Amino acid sequence: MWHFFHQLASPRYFYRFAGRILPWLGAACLLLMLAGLYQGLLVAPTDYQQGDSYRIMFIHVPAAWMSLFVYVVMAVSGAVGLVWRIKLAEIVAVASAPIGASFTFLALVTGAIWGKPTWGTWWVWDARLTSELILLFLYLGVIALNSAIEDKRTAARATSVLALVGVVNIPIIHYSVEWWNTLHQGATVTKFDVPSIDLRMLIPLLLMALAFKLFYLVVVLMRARCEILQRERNTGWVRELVEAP
Amino acid sequence: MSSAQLNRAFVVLLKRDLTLAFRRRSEMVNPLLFFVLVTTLFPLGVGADPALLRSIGPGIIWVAALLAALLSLESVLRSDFEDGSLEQLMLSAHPLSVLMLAKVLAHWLVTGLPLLLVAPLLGLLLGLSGDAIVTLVQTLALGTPVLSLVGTIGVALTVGLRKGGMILSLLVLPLYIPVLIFAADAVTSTGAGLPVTAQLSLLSALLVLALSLTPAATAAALKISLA
Amino acid sequence: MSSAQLNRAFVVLLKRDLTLAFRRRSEMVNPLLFFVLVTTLFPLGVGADPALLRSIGPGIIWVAALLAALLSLESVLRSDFEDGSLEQLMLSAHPLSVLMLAKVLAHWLVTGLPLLLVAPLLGLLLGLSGDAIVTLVQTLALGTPVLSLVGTIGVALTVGLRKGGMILSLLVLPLYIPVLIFAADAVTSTGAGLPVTAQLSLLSALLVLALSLTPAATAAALKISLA
Amino acid sequence: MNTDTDKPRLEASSLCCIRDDRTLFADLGFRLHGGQALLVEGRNGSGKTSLLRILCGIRMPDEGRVSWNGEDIFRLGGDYHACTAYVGHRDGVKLDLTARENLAVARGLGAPSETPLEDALEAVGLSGFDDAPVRNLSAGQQRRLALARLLVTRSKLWILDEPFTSLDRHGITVIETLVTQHLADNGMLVATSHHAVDLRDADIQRINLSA
Amino acid sequence: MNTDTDKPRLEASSLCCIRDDRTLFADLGFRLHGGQALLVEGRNGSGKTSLLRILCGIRMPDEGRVSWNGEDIFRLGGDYHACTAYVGHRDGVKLDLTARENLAVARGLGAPSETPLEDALEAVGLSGFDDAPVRNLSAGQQRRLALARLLVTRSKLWILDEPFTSLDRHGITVIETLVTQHLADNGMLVATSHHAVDLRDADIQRINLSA
Ligand code: HEM
Ligand SMILES: Nc1ncnc2c1ncn2[C@@H]1O[C@H](COP(=O)(O)OP(=O)(O)OP(=O)(O)O)[C@@H](O)[C@H]1O
Ligand SMILES: Nc1ncnc2c1ncn2[C@@H]1O[C@H](COP(=O)(O)OP(=O)(O)OP(=O)(O)O)[C@@H](O)[C@H]1O
Ligand SMILES: [Mg+2]
Ligand SMILES: [Mg+2]
Repeated sequence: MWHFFHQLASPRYFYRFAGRILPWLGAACLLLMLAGLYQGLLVAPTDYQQGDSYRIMFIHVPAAWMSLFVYVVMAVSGAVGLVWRIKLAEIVAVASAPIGASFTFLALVTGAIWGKPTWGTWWVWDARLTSELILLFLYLGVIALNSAIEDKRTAARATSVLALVGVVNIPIIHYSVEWWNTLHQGATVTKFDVPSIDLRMLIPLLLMALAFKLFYLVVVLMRARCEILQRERNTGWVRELVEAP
Repeated sequence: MSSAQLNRAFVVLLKRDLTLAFRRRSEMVNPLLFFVLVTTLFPLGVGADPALLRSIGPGIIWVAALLAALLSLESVLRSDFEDGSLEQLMLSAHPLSVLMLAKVLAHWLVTGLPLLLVAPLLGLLLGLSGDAIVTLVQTLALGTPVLSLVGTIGVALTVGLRKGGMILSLLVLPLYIPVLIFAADAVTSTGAGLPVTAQLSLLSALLVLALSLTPAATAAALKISLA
Repeated sequence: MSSAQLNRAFVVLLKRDLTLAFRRRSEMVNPLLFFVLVTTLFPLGVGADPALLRSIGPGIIWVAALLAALLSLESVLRSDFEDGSLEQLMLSAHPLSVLMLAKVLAHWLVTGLPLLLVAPLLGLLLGLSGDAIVTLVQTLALGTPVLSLVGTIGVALTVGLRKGGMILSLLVLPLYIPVLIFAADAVTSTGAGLPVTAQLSLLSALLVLALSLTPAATAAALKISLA
Repeated sequence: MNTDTDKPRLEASSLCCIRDDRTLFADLGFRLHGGQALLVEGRNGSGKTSLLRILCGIRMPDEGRVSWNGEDIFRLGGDYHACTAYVGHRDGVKLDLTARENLAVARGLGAPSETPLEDALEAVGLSGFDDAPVRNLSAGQQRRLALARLLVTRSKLWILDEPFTSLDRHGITVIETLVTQHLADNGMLVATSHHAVDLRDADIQRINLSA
Repeated sequence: MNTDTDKPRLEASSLCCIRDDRTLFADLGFRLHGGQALLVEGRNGSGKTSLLRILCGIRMPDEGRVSWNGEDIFRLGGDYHACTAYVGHRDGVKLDLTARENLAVARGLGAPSETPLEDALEAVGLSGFDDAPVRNLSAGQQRRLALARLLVTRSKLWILDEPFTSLDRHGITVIETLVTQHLADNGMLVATSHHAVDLRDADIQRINLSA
């Protein structure tokens, strides 16, 4: 087992391993996504309060979950890269940032679209909304730093430090925003709690959540493979790969 | 290295930075002027209604303080980087994190402390009550060191880049948000006659946290940027 | 030099600057992000009360636009100064003022225009009405070119100095005040259902004035800084 | 444009330059005709660059005047600049543009010559590097590109500050050949160089600022 | 501090340095004892500065390791830095402080030696300039001040990147004497220089990176 991980950390081995499992992961992701969408859009019942507009939930909620999840993955792999100097971990951290930012953006947009029919406004300065917005800024900072540093290795390491600092701050930001909001605002329209969710809604939600996770995995593996090729473009094995028919 | 030597290194560096700041006095007032200028822009932008100004005053002053801290931050490390002194600090026998703490302290004494002194004036201009002004100064005293500490990580990450300025803001501003929230809220609450111990203790907690965690992060970031 | 050649020089320089900006795309979004970030700081500082935010929204957005313009300004001339291209521009056969106009235009297209595009979003965040948002975009369209034009004089004066950033703000911010006042007032008035032709014509007048006067001033300032 | 450009003449009289209250040189004068070269010599910090920038019209002399065909260069302004090309300590090339794009800009800003851009690149030994971003060229190649600018505008007077910086032996020969050619075409040269300059049998004046 | 400093030993094995995916050097190794000097040679851009920065511990080698008395220098950290002094391309002096203040800072940050600051200034030929802000010193004098740092801390290993930049003939002799003295005291030297270095009959190793 340990041997397997050790091997996996070598870029060359990882490149081939990821290449082999990618099609399977992609297929699984597609299947889950189709199943989730089918269940969510066609099988799940209409909500008695919100009508059909709630169905955007099947995108919104998984995207919002992923936005946090990816940040944590990014910070953890950044930390691993910094402490044990594993190149692969740095690469995963760097490759995750744009994906996480996209999920965050998606959550914001779908949330806003959902907000219009439910609350009558695109945006309120609610705690959760605000912290999601700040999360987007954190992601963008990471991406900006990474593209500003020309040396790829330095960039990856600097990015990892920033991601770590950010992850320490995420809970602080989260609670401060929550607290700010309860102090400033009276009762808000933004009560997310869905007391007891219908099973026919829960299943597609979970399906979609799983599909999103797989989607992230697929994209991060693809991006990491690209990055590896670029970084190692002068090594023998990449040359062989390129020259091979 | 003995801890007496470490202490001495800390003091030497602190004194060095303060001397340097003093020799360039005219640049010292810049963050202060910026702070005042930005604060005065708002009444021009939102209109002069006193009640309105009073209610947004704390937020405005704090946002201006944030921006002033941000813009003065570059100077913490930039000139040391350019003349090669930063390499020398890295190669000193002492932990880089402690040396960075000395530099941050110097930066705060030169740019943060003056904000405390001029803030009451701005508070008066925006019609804050006496109590609110006291809280304003308290929050600045607790909050601006956090800004300096956290911001220095960002500077350390970007010190080798040509166009540091704008990227620095992107990295650092989101991290400043908790300070902004607690501090501005404390001042507003005082204005409304509410107790503010909670906010002040939260700010103190942030300060302690920043003091204990950021120097190491800054040192790590610097080692990466200089390599 | 014939005026055809002058036209060609203008286009060549404009195209050069746009190409350069495009080659460093990732830096292009920075002013935009800064604009959005600063705007979102305010609700966090002053509280989330929608009515309050609506009333101060125009002022906030405009102050943020001012600061974003300010911070992006350095890049107009700094890199040309550092690699020696600025000398070459001075020594070209064409009037420096016209060349500067090309550079300012490029700067505005790259940093000012995007603000126009994202401003409606910020307007929505702060709860401005549809009409107010339209006026907001109009004022930005008239006002941000003035910011670029006037700011470039400041950059030209400080381009040779090491610590340009902070001094630049002190020079330039006071000059920005008229734009801020008219523009923010126009947006606020629209929100209150009042006519705004007066403000918009004043802004247009400022724009014409800036277009006709600032290029010469920038050229003169540059000649002084480079000597 | 001046009709007199066929027999150009650069004159300086009683020039004086003061920096930080140190007089770098005073009462300096010379007269240069088409086909002649002026080499400015002197220690580090003796004021060579300052003199060249005065001759370009970037800097005002603290005393004295510079004239081109008898007219003050500050009076002439753009008309003078149309006849001169300056390559300073800094290359003045944009690292994010390609070699060809850089030359196209230089040509667009001056009085264009007939030389195609490719020929100019070839003349300085950069053919094949047309479309690489200049950032990826070595320091010496960047210097060659800066010097290629001299060929894409119609300039009678070349003002070169340490043109041979970062050039290897071959690069130096190339530039010397270009300059000799330029002088033979009735052009003029003002240059500084810490290296010895071999301009064959050109008509050379020298000024030493350390003397 | 390490008790072994009396017979110090610097070892590097299979060092490799890659910049922008160009391998500057690979599989480089050497062993240096007290009293020995290592001169690193090579063309511009061949990686001399990069090697020195790796030996200082500023930069991680892409492969290989550097050890001091048998221990990895990254493990040793501050203990290694206490034994080394580095003067790089950039002087690392603050222009707004006086010469003496600069030295005082350097001493405060390292392991102080017994040499009084005045003696260190005198040794590099700067006596009389103690209290002038460094901004008013010439480039060569600033370089001397940077080198005076070597004397105010107890460092066994001196790492000097182009120490003779901007020094005049006399300055070079002064520094050569200091280095010879340091080697005679069982010190060690790693240096790059485009000039020939005259260390009399010291024990010298050479590495050429362009080879
Ligand atoms: C721009 C607007 C919105 C943003 C930024 C946003 C953001 C988020 C975030 C970050 C989460 C994940 C929270 C967590 O897992 O801790 C979430 C979950 C959720 N959101 Fe939104 N949201 C928005 C609008 C809405 C609207 C309008 C609704 C429906 C009325 C809604 C319903 C939900 C639900 C039901 C969840 C799942 C709750 C749970 O995990 O317990 N959201 N949203
Ligand atoms: N921007 C400046 N401000 C003040 N003084 C300056 C400036 N630039 C140069 N000087 C001073 O003017 C003097 C002459 O500088 P100049 O650049 O003309 O010398 P140079 O002869 O070209 O030297 P080099 O051989 O190093 O190129 C120097 O002593 C320098 O200190
Ligand atoms: N910050 C950097 N980022 C990327 N590459 C760099 C950086 N600094 C130097 N290099 C590259 O590394 C190579 C070696 O540089 P280094 O400074 O080690 O050379 P050197 O041998 O010291 O040269 P010199 O004689 O000019 O001092 C150069 O080709 C340079 O292009
Ligand atoms: Mg010169
Ligand atoms: Mg070097």
